[in-house]
Amino acid sequence: MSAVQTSQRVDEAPAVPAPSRPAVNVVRRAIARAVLGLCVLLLAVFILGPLIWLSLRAFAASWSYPSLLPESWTLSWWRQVLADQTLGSSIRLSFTFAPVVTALSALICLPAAYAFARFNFPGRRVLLVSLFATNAFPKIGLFVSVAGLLYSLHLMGTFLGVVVVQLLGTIVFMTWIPAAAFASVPRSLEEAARDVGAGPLRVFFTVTFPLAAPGILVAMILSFLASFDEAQGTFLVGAPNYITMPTEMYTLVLNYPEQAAAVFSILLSVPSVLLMLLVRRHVMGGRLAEGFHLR
Amino acid sequence: MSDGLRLRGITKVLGGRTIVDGFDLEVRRGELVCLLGPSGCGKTTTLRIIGGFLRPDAGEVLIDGTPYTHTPPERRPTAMVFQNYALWPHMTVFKNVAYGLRLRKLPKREVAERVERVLESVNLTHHIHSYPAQISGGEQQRVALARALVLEPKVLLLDEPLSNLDAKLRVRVREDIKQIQQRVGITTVFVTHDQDEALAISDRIAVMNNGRIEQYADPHALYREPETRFVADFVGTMNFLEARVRSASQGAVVDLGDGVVVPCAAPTAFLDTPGTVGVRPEDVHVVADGDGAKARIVRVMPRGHYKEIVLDLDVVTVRAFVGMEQPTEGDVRVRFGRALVYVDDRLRRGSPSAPARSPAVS
Amino acid sequence: MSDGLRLRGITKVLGGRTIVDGFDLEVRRGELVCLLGPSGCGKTTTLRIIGGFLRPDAGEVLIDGTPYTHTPPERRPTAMVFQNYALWPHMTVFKNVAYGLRLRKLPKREVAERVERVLESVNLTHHIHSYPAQISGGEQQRVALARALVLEPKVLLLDEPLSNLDAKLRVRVREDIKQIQQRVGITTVFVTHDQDEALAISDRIAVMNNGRIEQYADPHALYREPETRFVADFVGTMNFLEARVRSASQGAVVDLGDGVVVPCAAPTAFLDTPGTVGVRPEDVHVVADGDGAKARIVRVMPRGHYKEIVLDLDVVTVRAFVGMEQPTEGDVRVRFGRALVYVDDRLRRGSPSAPARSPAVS
Amino acid sequence: MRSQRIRGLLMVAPPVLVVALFVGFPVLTAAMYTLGHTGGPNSVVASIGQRQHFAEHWWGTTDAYAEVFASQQFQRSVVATVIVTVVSVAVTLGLAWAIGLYVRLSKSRVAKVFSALAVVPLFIPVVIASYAILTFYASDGFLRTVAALLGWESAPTFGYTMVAVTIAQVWVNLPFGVLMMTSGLAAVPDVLIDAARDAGASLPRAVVSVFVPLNLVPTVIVASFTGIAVLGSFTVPYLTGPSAPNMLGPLMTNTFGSFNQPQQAQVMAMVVFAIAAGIGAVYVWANFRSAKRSGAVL
Amino acid sequence: GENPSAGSSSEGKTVRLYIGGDVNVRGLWEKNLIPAFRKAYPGYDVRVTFSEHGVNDTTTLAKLGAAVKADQDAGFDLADSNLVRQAATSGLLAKVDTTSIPNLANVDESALEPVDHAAVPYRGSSVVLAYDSSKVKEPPETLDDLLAWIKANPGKFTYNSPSTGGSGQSFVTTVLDKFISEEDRQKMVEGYVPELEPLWDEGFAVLKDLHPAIYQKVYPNGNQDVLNLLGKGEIWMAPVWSDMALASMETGLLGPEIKLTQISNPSFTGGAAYLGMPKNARNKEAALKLLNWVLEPEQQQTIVDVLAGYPAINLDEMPADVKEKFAGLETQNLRLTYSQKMISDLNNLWQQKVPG
Ligand SMILES: Nc1ncnc2c1ncn2[C@@H]1O[C@H](COP(=O)(O)OP(=O)(O)OP(=O)(O)O)[C@@H](O)[C@H]1O
Ligand SMILES: Nc1ncnc2c1ncn2[C@@H]1O[C@H](COP(=O)(O)OP(=O)(O)OP(=O)(O)O)[C@@H](O)[C@H]1O
Ligand SMILES: [Mg+2]
Ligand SMILES: [Mg+2]
Repeated sequence: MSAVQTSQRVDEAPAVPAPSRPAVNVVRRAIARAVLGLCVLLLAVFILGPLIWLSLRAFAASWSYPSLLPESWTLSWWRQVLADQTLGSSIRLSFTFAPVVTALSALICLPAAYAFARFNFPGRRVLLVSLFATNAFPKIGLFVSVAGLLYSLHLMGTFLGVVVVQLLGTIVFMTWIPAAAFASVPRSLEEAARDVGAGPLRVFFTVTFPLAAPGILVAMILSFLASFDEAQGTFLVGAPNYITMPTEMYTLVLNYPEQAAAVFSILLSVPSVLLMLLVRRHVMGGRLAEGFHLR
Repeated sequence: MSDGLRLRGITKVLGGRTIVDGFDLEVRRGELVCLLGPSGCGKTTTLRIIGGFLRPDAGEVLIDGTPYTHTPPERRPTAMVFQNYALWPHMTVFKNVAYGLRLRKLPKREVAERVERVLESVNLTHHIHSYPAQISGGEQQRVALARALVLEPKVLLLDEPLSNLDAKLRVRVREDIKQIQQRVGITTVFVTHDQDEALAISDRIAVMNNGRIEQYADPHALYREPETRFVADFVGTMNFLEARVRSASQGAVVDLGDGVVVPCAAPTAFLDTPGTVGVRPEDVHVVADGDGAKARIVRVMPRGHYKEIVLDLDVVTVRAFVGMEQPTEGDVRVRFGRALVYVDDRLRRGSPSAPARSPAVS
Repeated sequence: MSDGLRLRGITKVLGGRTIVDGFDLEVRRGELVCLLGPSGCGKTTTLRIIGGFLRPDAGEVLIDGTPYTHTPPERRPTAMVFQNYALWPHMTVFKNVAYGLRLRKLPKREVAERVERVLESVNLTHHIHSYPAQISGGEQQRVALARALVLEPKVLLLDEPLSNLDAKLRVRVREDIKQIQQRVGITTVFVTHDQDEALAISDRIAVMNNGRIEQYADPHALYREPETRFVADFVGTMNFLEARVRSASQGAVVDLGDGVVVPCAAPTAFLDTPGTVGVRPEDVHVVADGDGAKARIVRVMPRGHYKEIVLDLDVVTVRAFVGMEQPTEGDVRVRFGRALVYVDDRLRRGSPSAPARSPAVS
Repeated sequence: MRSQRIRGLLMVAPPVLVVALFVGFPVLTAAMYTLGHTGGPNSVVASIGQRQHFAEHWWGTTDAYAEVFASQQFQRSVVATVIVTVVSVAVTLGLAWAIGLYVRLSKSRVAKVFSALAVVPLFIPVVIASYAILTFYASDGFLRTVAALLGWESAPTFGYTMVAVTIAQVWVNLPFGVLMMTSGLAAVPDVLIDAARDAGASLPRAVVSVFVPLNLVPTVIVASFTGIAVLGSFTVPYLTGPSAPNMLGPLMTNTFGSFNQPQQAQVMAMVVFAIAAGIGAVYVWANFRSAKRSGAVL
Repeated sequence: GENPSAGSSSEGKTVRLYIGGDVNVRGLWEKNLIPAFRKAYPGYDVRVTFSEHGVNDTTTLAKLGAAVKADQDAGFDLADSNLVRQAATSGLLAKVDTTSIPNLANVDESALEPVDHAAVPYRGSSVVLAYDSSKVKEPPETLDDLLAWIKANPGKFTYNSPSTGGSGQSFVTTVLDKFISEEDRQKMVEGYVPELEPLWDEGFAVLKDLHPAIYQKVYPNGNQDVLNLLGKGEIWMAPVWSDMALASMETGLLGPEIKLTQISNPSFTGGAAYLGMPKNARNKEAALKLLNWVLEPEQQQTIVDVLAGYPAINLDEMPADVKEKFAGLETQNLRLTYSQKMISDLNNLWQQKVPG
C-alpha cells in the first residue's frame, strides 16, 4: 500500500472557486428548464394530441384544412349517434363480459399464481413460460382455427364461447403478475401466522392475500382492459348474439362520416378513461413490471 | 425430569448437506438458553425444527414430556419471534397481537384485556393503534415479543431478535427481554451469534458448530473453561500461543521458545511438547517491572472503563485488558494468570504431569 | 494549519428540518475521526456533504485549504465507503476496484498493478475475479475499502462500514481498517452509532446530536470527562442519580436523600441543591463490608472478563462493573470513586463551593 | 416434498389446460392445415377456401409455404413488418429509457407528469387510438395544419403510410415500456450511482456504467413484448396503414377474408409465430440467466 | 340449450338478419323495414347483426359452412350481403320458389340465375361516378374519358381498394372488362374460372399506370372513406354507390356541388342485393314471411325512397312516379359483377399488382 502511496496522484482537477459557481448554475438551470418544458410539451402533443384532435371533430360542422379549429360547431352528430340504439346494448354487453372474464380468469389463474410463487414442482418454469404462448401466436390465425374447435364444443355464438376467447388474452397477466405479488410476501409473515395458530387457509386469507392484493388488483385491471379491448375474436365467436363495443366500433369508425366516428370514439372511450382515473395510481407502481420478471 | 423442552438426536439434511447433526438439548422449565454459533452453523434451522416449521429427518422434540415432533406449528405450544420481527404490515399493533387470540374465539373483551396487559408489560400501550411501519425498530421488536407472549406459550423461541437494532438499543432491549422472560418465567430458546449478548442474558449457553453442540454450560463456566478450542476462540477474546508449559524454579511457566518464558500462575495442565495454550487478555498481567517476560506495547485501544493493549513479546503478540489507570508506555513485563491448555483442540485438565526430562516420581 | 479536512459552519435543511446545524469540524491530516451519534442525528448527511453528494445551505468544506463546497463528487479528492458497500453487482471485484482508475484513462498495465497492490493490502487477491454476490460480507466490506483507497484520495469517508457484519467480524474488521488507515496515513472520517467502535479506533471522536457537535475530544477524555449529559449517557454506561454532593466528616459524599449517603472519593464539584450526578459503573466500588452505603445485589450479568451487577440502594438502583473474583451474593456496601456533576446538562468542574448551610468563609 | 409437488401441479393445471386446449390445439391444427392436412378440424375452413394445397406425403406438402414465400406481396409485407417492428421497438425503448431515467433521477413534479402522460394509452381502446392517430397525421391533420400555418405547405402526410403505423405502434406500446423501465430503474439503489460518481464518473457516465448493465433484463422484456405485440398487430396497421405493402396482420386478414385463402393466411400466421417465438426465446433466456445471477443484485 | 339465440327465438317468430354492407343498408332495415314488418305481422320480429363491409363476410361464410355441415345454428336466418351469392352457389342456402315466396313471380328470372334460385334479390343499386361540379365543368362520359381525366388531374381521384368495398371493386372490374370479351366475362360472372384470370393483366396494367395519379397513392378502406374525401374536397371525382351517395347528400356530408353521373362502355357494374336463408335456418317460416313481404310494392317503394336504390321487381308493379323516376335507367339486368370467388382472386391480384 505504501508503494501505492508513492506513485503519483492521478486525481481531481482543481476545484472551481466557490463564488463564481452559482451564477453559472442559474443560466444552466434556465436552459435545462426550457429543454425540459419542451420535452413535456412534445410528449403531451404526441400522447394527447390525437385524442384531442379527434374529439374536436365531434363538434365540427365544417372544418376545412388548414385551420386549427373548426369554422363552425354543431351537436348534430351527437344527436345522430345517440339515436342509434345498438350502441347502448353493445356498451352494456362490454360491461358484462369484461367483469365476468376478469372474475373467471382470477378464479382459475390465482391458485396457479400462488403455486408458481410458493411451491417447487417439476416443470414449474416450463409451464410458467408456456402460458406465454397465448401472446406469441397472432390472434387472427388463432381465432380462425379456434372457430372449428368451438363449433365441435358447441360454444360458437354462445356467451361462454365469447368468455373463453376473451379469457385467452388475460391469462398471462392473471398468472404472472399475481405470482410475483405472492412471491414478494415474505414467508416469515406466513410462518408467524402459522405460529400463533392459524391453519394454512386462514393464513392465506388473512395474511398472504391482503398483502398481495395490490398486485392482484393490477392484474385484474389489465385483464379487464384486455377483454374490454378484444374485438376480432369476440366478433367471430359472438356474432350475431354478442356484439361488444370494440366490435361495434370497427364498423362505425369505418362506415360513418368522420364526425360521427369521432363522437363514437368519445362515447366509447369514456368508460376506459374513467377506469384510468380510478386505477392509474395502482398500475404505476412496480407491480406490473415485477410480473414480467420470470423467476 | 421431563419438564421444559427436550431435543433428542435431531438431524436435518437440507440441500444435501447435514445442517443439524444428532442434536441433543435439554432446557429446564423457565430457563433461558442461548444457541450461540457462527453464521451458518444451523441455529435457525434448529429453532425452526422446534417451532415446527421444519420436520427433522431424525430425532424427536418433546415439550413437558409430550412429543411434538410431527405437529404443525399452529398446534404447538411454542411461539417464535422472527429475526425481522415478521409483523403484519397491514394490521395495527393491536391487531397483530390480538390475531392469535381471535383465532381461539375468545370473547372480544378478554382479547382486548389480554392484549393490553401484554402491551403494558412491554410498555407499548401508547402505540396500540399504530401500524408497524410507524414505530421504531426497538418498538417493533417488542411488539413481536408481545405477540409471542400473549398466547402464553410453553416455549418461547427467539431468532437473533436484536440483530437489526443499533448498538445502544441492542443492550437495552436485551435486558428488557431478560426481565420479561424472568417475570413470566417462560422456557426460552434464544438464537444469537453475538457472544456478548449470550453471556449477558443466558442461564445456559449451547455453543454450536456445524450443527453440533460444542459445549453446553452456564456463561461463567463457558468463559472460564471453554472445553474446546472453538469455544475458547468464539466466546470472548483469547490469546492462542504455540508453547510448552513446564514447571520452573519460580513455578509454572509458559515457554514460547526462543528463550521467551512467561511465568504463569495457573495452567490447567503441563505440556512437554509444544501445544496450544490459551490465555484470556485479563489473565495477561502487565507490570512496569518486577519478574516476568519483557514486552513492548504496540497499540492501545481505549474500551471505556478498561484498555485493550497489544503487547509484542518478540515471538508473538498478545492482547491484554488493563485498567484505565495502568500506564501504557514503553517496555513492560508480562505475567500470565490462568492458562488453558488444549491438546487436539480439547481442554486438558488435571494434575500436571511432570515434564518429560525431569525424572517422573514413580 | 489548513492541512487535512475542515468544515466551517455547515448547515443543511432537508424536508424543512435543519438536519445539520452550523457544523464546525477540523480533522488533521492522517487523523481518524469518528462521527458518533444516535440514529437520525445527521451523521450520514454530514458525510454526504463532505463527499459532495449534498450541497450545504451554508458553510464551506475545505480540504488542504482549497474550498470544495460546490464541487461535484467526481471532482473531489474524497472517497466514500458506503453503509452497504454499494459494490456494483455486475462487475467483478477487479472491475469494481479498477473502475475509478479506468475513468482516469490509465494504461491497462498500471491499472492492473495498482488494483492488485491495493487488493493485496486488504488481502483479497484470491477473490479478484469473484462477483460481489459470491463473497462474504466482511470481504465485500474490504473490497469497498480497496475501491476507495485505490484512488489515493486525500480524505476517506466511511458510513457505518461495519454495521452489517456480525459481532465477531465487526471487531476484527474494524481493527483491519484502523491498521490500513494508519499504514496509508490517510485523513479519515468514520461514521458510526456504536460507541464501542468509536472508542476503539478513533484518534478523536465528535459526538453528534441533532446536527450539532456535543463534544469533540479523544476517546479517553470523552469517556472520562463527558462535557454534557448527552455524551455521558451515550458513551459508555453511566449511572445517573438525582442527588446532592456535599462534604462530610469522612470526606465528600453523594446524598441520595432518605438518609442514603454514599461516600465519594472524587466528585467534580459540590452540589447544595439536588442535581444530576453521573457515576461510571467501574467507579461504583462494591465491598463485602467496611464503610459505605448498604446495598442489595439484584442481578448479576457475566460479561466475560468482568461482571455487571445491579445494586439496590433502596432509593435507586445502580450498576457496577466488578471483577470475576468478586463475590456477588447478598448484602454489600457501596462507595463511589469519581462522580461527574451535571448542572443543566453540562459538566460542572472546579473548586467545590462549600454547601450553603455551613457558613461560607469570606 | 412430494405433497407440495402434486398440490403445485394441480393448482397450476387450470390455466395451463385452457391454454393447451384453446391455443395449443388450434395452433397444431393450423400447422397441420398449412401442411395440407385439410381433414378433421380443418375440414370446415377447407370446404370454402380457395387455392388450397393438399397433402401429398404422410407429413403433408410445403406447396402452401412455397406459394406464399414466392409471392412478392408477402415478401414486401414481411420486409415492411420487420422494419416497422424494429423501428417501433427501438423508438419505444428510447422513449421508455428517457422517461424512466428522468423519473428515476429527478423525482420532481414534472417527472410525475411524464409518467402520468405515458400510461394514458394503456386505457384507450386500440381502435380509437388508431383512428385518432390517423386523423391527427392525415393530410388535413394537426401536423400538416400547423406546418401550413407556419408556411410549409408541402409538409408530408403520414396518414396511410408506414410512418403512421410506426407512430401508432409506439403510441400503443409506450405505457408498458415506461412502466417496465421506471420500476426497473427504481430497483437500482442510489448509492450505486453515488459510488460511481465518487469514483470520478460524471452523471451520464455513471448512468451508462451502472443503470444500463443493471437494467438489461427490463430492457429485453420491453423489447420482446413490444416486438411480439407489433408483429401480431392487426388493428393499427389496418386502420392507419397503406393498402400495400402493409404489415402481415392486415395481409393475413385480407388473404383469409377478401382473398378467401385461409391456408395461405395460416402459413403467414405460422411465419409470424416463428418470429415471435424467436423473440420470446430471447426474453426467456434473458430472464432465467439473470434469475441465476439474481443473487448478484443488491 | 347452450345456444341462447336458439332459445330466445324458439317460437320461431324472430328472424335473425345478418347484414354485411354499408351502414345505410343497416339504416334501411332498422329504421324503416323492420318497424313496418312488425306492424304488418304482430308478434314477429327481426334482429339485426351488422358486419362492416367485407372484413367479416368470409369468416361468416366459414361459420355458415361449418354450421350447415354440422347441422348447427349458423347464428342467422337471413343474410343480406355479398356472401349470399357464393353461399348460394356452394349450396349452403335454401332454394326459393314462387310456392314458398309468391311475390317471387314479379322478379325477373335473370336475377335468379347467378344464385341458382337459392336467394332472393330484393333491391338493386349500381356504382356511379360522383364529381365536384364546382371544380369539374364537363364530367367524363366514357371510361376512356375518365381514365384520361384521372391522368390529367393527378391527386384528384381515388377509389377504395376492391377488398374493402363495392364501389372500388366496381371501378376495377369495369376497367378490367374493357379488355375482356363478353362471353369470357359471362363465365367469370357465373362461376369460378381461375384459368381466365390472365385476361385481367391488361386491365391491371392500366390501373397500375393510374397509380401515380391516385390521391396520395393510397386506396382508402371502404366506400365511406372515399365519400369523406369527396365531402372534404380532398378529391374531385370518385366511383361511389348510387345509394350511399344520395344518402350522404341528405345527411349533408356531401355538399350540393357534388353531382352523380353514369359512364358508358362499359358502365360501372351494379346488381341486385340478395337475401339468402341457410338450409337449416332455425326460423324458416318467419324468414319466408319476411322475404315475401319485402318484395311487396310498398316495401320496394320504401327502398327506392330511403336508399335511392332500384326496385327488385318489375317496374310495372311499382307506382307511376317510381316508374318514370327510373325511366331510361336499366334497373333489372344491371351489369353484374364477378362471382365471389373470382372477386376474391381479383382482390388478391389487385393487391399484388396495383398499389405500392
Ligand atoms: N432450504 C435450505 N436448503 C439448503 N440449504 C439450506 C436451507 N436452509 C438453510 N440452509 C443452509 O443451512 C445452513 C444453516 O442455516 P441456518 O440459517 O440454520 O444458519 P444460522 O446458524 O441461522 O446462520 P445465521 O446466523 O446466518 O442465521 C446454511 O449454510 C444454509 O445455507
Ligand atoms: N432527503 C431527505 N429529506 C428529508 N429528510 C431527510 C432526508 N435525508 C435525511 N433526512 C432526515 O435527516 C435526518 C438525519 O439523517 P441521517 O441519515 O444523516 O441520520 P444518521 O445520523 O445517518 O442516522 P443513521 O445512524 O440512522 O444513519 C433523519 O431524521 C432523516 O429522516
Ligand atoms: Mg439464522
Ligand atoms: Mg446514516
